[in-house]
Amino acid sequence: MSASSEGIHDGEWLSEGETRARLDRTWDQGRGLYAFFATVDHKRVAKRYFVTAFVFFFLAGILALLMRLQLARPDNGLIGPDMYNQIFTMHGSTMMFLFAVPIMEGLAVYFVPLMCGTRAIAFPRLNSFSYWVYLFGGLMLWVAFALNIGPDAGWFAYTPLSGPGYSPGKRVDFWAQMITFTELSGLAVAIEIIATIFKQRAPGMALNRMPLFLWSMLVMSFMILFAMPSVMLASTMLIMDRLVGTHFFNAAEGGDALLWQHLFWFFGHPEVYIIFIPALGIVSSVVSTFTRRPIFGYPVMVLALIAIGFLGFGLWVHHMFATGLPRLGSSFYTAASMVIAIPSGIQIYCWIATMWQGKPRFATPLLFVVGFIVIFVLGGLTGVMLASVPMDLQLHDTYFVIAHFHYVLVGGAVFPLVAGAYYWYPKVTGRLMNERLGRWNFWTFFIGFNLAFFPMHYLGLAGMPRRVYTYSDGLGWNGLNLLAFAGVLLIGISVLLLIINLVRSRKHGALAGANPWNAPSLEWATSSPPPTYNFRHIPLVTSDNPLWEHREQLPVMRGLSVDKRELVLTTVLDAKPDIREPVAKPSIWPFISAIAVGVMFIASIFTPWAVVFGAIPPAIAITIWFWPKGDPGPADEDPEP
Amino acid sequence: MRRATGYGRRATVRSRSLLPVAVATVVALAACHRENRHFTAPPGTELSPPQQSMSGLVAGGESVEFRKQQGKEYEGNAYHMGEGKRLFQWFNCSGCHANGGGGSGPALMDDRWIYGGEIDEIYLTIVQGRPNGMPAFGGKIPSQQIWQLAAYVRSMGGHGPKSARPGRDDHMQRDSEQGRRDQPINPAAPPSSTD
Amino acid sequence: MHSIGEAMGVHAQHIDALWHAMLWVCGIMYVLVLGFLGLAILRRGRRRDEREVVHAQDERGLSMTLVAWTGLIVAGLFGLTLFSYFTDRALVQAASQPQINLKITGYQWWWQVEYVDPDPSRSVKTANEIHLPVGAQVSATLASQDVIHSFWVPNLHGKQDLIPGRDNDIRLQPTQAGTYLGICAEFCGLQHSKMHLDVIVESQEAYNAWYERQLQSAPPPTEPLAQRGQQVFMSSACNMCHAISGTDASASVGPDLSHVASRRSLAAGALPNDADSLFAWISNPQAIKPGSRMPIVPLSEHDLEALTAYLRTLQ
Amino acid sequence: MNPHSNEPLPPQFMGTLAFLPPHAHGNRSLTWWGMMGIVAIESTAFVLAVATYFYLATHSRVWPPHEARPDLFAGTLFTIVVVLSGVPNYWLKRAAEAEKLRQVRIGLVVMSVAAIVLLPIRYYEFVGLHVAWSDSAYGSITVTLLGLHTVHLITDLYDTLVLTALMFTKHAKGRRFVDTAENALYWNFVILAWLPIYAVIYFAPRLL
Repeated sequence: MSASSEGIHDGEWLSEGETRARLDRTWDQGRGLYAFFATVDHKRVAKRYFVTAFVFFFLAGILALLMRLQLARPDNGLIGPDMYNQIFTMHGSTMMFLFAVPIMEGLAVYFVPLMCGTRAIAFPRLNSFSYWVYLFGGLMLWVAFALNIGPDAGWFAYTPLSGPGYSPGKRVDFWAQMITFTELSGLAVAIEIIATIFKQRAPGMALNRMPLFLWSMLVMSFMILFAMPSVMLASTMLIMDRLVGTHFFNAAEGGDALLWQHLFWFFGHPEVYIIFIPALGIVSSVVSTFTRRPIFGYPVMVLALIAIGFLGFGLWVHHMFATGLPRLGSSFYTAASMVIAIPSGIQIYCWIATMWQGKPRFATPLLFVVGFIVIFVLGGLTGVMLASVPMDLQLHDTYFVIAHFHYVLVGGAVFPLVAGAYYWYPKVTGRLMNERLGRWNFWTFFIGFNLAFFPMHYLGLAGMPRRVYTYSDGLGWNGLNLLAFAGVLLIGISVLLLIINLVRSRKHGALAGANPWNAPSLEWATSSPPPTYNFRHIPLVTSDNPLWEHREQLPVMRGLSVDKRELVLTTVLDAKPDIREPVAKPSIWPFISAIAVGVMFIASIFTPWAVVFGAIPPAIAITIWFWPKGDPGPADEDPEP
Repeated sequence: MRRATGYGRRATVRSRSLLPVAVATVVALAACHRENRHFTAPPGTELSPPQQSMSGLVAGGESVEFRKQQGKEYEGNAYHMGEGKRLFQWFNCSGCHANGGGGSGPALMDDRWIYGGEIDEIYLTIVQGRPNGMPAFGGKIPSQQIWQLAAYVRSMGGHGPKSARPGRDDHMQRDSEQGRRDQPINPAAPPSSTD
Repeated sequence: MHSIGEAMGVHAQHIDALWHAMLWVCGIMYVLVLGFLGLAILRRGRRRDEREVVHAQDERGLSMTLVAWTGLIVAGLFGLTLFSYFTDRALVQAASQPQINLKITGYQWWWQVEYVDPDPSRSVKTANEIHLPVGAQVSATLASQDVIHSFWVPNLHGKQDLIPGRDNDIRLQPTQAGTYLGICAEFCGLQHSKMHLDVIVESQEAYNAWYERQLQSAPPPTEPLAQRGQQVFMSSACNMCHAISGTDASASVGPDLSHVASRRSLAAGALPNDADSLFAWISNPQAIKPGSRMPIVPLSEHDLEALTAYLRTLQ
Repeated sequence: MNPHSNEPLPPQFMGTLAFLPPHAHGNRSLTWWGMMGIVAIESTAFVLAVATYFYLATHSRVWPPHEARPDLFAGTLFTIVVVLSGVPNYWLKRAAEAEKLRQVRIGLVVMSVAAIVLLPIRYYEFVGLHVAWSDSAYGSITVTLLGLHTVHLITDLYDTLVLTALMFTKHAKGRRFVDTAENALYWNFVILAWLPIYAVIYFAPRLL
């Protein structure tokens, strides 16, 4: 055995089969109900994120169908104003808080460790805790909606409408508390991703050799760190205004209604970039693989990502041009909003240049990326129009804006997400998705989307405001709304095709193998689906496209123990091996802590004392979670976070 | 014999799954009552004619049980209490009752009710008016609005579910109502319901 | 026609010009992107070998085009930003000497319009309708009594929010006679979708005639049915919220009904102004605008007929 | 190599990781980065709360509205004690990095006592504000700002107490010293976060 101080280490002296058997036993996550709640395997937690976020996407999609059905005819009596307000608020809140951010974070939780070439995510128990908090937040909101306590003041709930005076009952409180849940979960995952990318990259993967997907996830996480506290502060202040009589937003007592808009949109605009930037990472991975060429202009792409990250924080006031702010201030935000079109334009150019020089192979993922480019660029250009103050005075809060943000969010995030699904499904399940069904899925989505949302540009120009539960005849809006309804039906069919493809391929999809697309990045260097420890040996990275450099053998490092869970920490800049970090074992306590925190949040809606007394159970649960268990080893003990 | 046990097992399974459903419906009933928005007044609330009568015995007109049953519908409903608070300002009840602290009219925050503190008794007080200055609003305010006012007045006194009570007002808190701070209904209740 | 494209006011015309500039610049950029994308896709036909990967290539050509492309984006954006600034300045400077001063107050789900005149006796208070002479320079102060609304008449100008605790200002200058639709553009609760107002731009003489008629109160009803209607109005719940000049109903909680019959529409644009609609609205407002603050006042059939007849006399 | 085999590429061993240390101090440790993440989140929340304070202050004509300026005594006392607590904290951090168990135990007990002493002072600060959070926007933001830092103080007090208990058990070795050093670093953040808030709560009403 190897000469090191204790335990058996992997290397030439152990056969591959022997190494694998020992690692399987050491890293076993267990079976059964207890293991289900106690697992800390980042892949299992990520799969739960995918499934839960997709269920919320599907539910919110049904609400969208209901909205279009109600608006298909003028003066339609199908849905009353009270129910319609709940439906459009739930559609917006679910898509933004319960689908978009969690699915992107789930993607990061699954693929960041794999692409970094490490064995687990940093702080695996915190990762499990973050999923349960997210799940409880989503369940709370949808149970409230089922009990007719769904929020009805819009997904950004402007005060004073969402304030105590004009929103009776507990509806907006449940919305504000849902934000506390999802942001807590989002912040936790952001910390994990930053720590994983900075400290756990495979030896040799210096910052300039990191795949663009990791860069995008890093920028997303930093944006989350600095954006989400703003909405947590704002929603706490709103819930205090509503429940304990503070006056943050009460103009009569020195507060200000616009304070809510400033705080919310300081988070709101970075939020849409938090959703959009990971999509850039997905597109870069897909384009590079399917054109069989490294991305054109890697340094320019990285700088563009970072530029979007910073600029995203400087233009929130373009949501408030019509509130009568001084014109000089607003024109600054016009310039800032225009400037952000430059890095996006550069990125689009670089992808097309990659296709230009590469040999594109139009499998479904690349089809969806082409769809992304066609739709997102149009959305970006309508964004440039909305950035101008005078233009926004006419277009703000109309269906033109609804068309714009669906083009940039559905086009800019959902299309790349579906491309990512077709691209990484083989790695997650070991089977390929059906290509023919994929093409049908793409074309129905592409045509349905444009049929549904392009007419909304004209509806906006024809003066149709947002969030109306009905409209009277004779305003010229009838035909276009009917067209939009047809489009949304087609999108519904496309989503069903996607579900069929996802479910059917689980059993009937062709066997994928380790690297079906001949892709360059490290997640394709291990088997599909990857074992709980991801890599039998930690890879050594010598170029930014490892699997294209080494086609026969993968250079790896030996020396990690096979009978103790550990991985290697590397230095931040050029990833030189630094520390052998032990990895946490499965534990039920993150799940119990999440329940305690959830009960505290929900109880605090009904009595402010819950914040004081409700904090005790979570404190106890988290202490037990962190308290080291078992007898301490000789030199290093197992960690707890 | 086997069929019986089979039946027994299936029954227990069904009863076990019924329990959570029962709990959920109870929660649902409690919650959704608080949150329902009734826009049209419930049937049979025709405008009660103004009459001056001191006793509950009313020839014809609404019977006591019917009124009590109606009161239930308004009492715990957050929407009606919110509307009641708005009407309290609109119809200038604060002119005499000064947001519940009491001025020329009696205080509505405390537990002393000269003419009865139940919701239907407050409804009758508003409809019929009372000596020493309480005008009869019977013919002047539609009965749905009077019920909403009665529900709000009861919530000012701390009755009715706390979760349904309307929150802080959006108007200036008049310092003159400082007096009412020292009669908190119950410490946990937000002081906001008094302005 | 109610749309941004048909500019009937000075401000809307400025914005319309900017809109066309934006359409052209963005359209060209979009065509360039699609063209580049299309060519990149069509080029693939020439190379069939599947497996091996494309390696080091000279990227000089593409790098140069990238610099050019970035320059084009910067130039386009710079141009649009400059044009936007000039349009914005033009908007602020237009209608700089307003002859007519309005005070528009937003309530939950209707508009109160006041013509503010230095001499208070010549001030007019109406609801859900604005009359303006062609070419007049108008300044409107926007305030809200409850939640945030947004005043928007697409044919005349962009929108401006009405925010409680703040007074915003908007300038209008109609250039063509006609009837334009104004709407509330910021979500304000249950009946946000039926919170419209009519803006009637007419000749100076017609405006003066209208203004004078608004100043006097409507003559007292003569025929018996209308007189019965006035009695019902005074004795029932109506005067708890509504005011009619010339009578002792003066509550300002609901819209001012002094000249309700002369208005173009009823219930903030929800109904045309005719006897049947008025009757339907009074008998059951919740059926037309569920959640509206107007309660159902249970009156007998005859009283409703009388009330409608009375209100129809308030020209 | 047939593209559809599910077996990973055969390994080519290039070097060993066997002799790397199990833990390290400073930014070489993983938990340091996690803690820095939390510090970034909380400082953003503080910055935004202070920005809200000034937004509300500039938005109203009279600040504070009802002539109630916070008493200086309790606040200044808190500031002095918390800044002084930085000295034993620095000493504790050095002892933890040197992994001397006895000094670390003493240091942790001292820091726990310091944190506990700060709680009653903070109570008198709340009393000294002379304003309730439901009086006005000024009252709301002042009490909330002080409340945010109090939550911050209580969580770190609890964290220190748990760590103190841990260091008196058999687990007190190796990586736990890294945790103690990082907790000391976090206490420095509690001190640094308090200084601007102290200036805002106590001197903004006097200067604006």
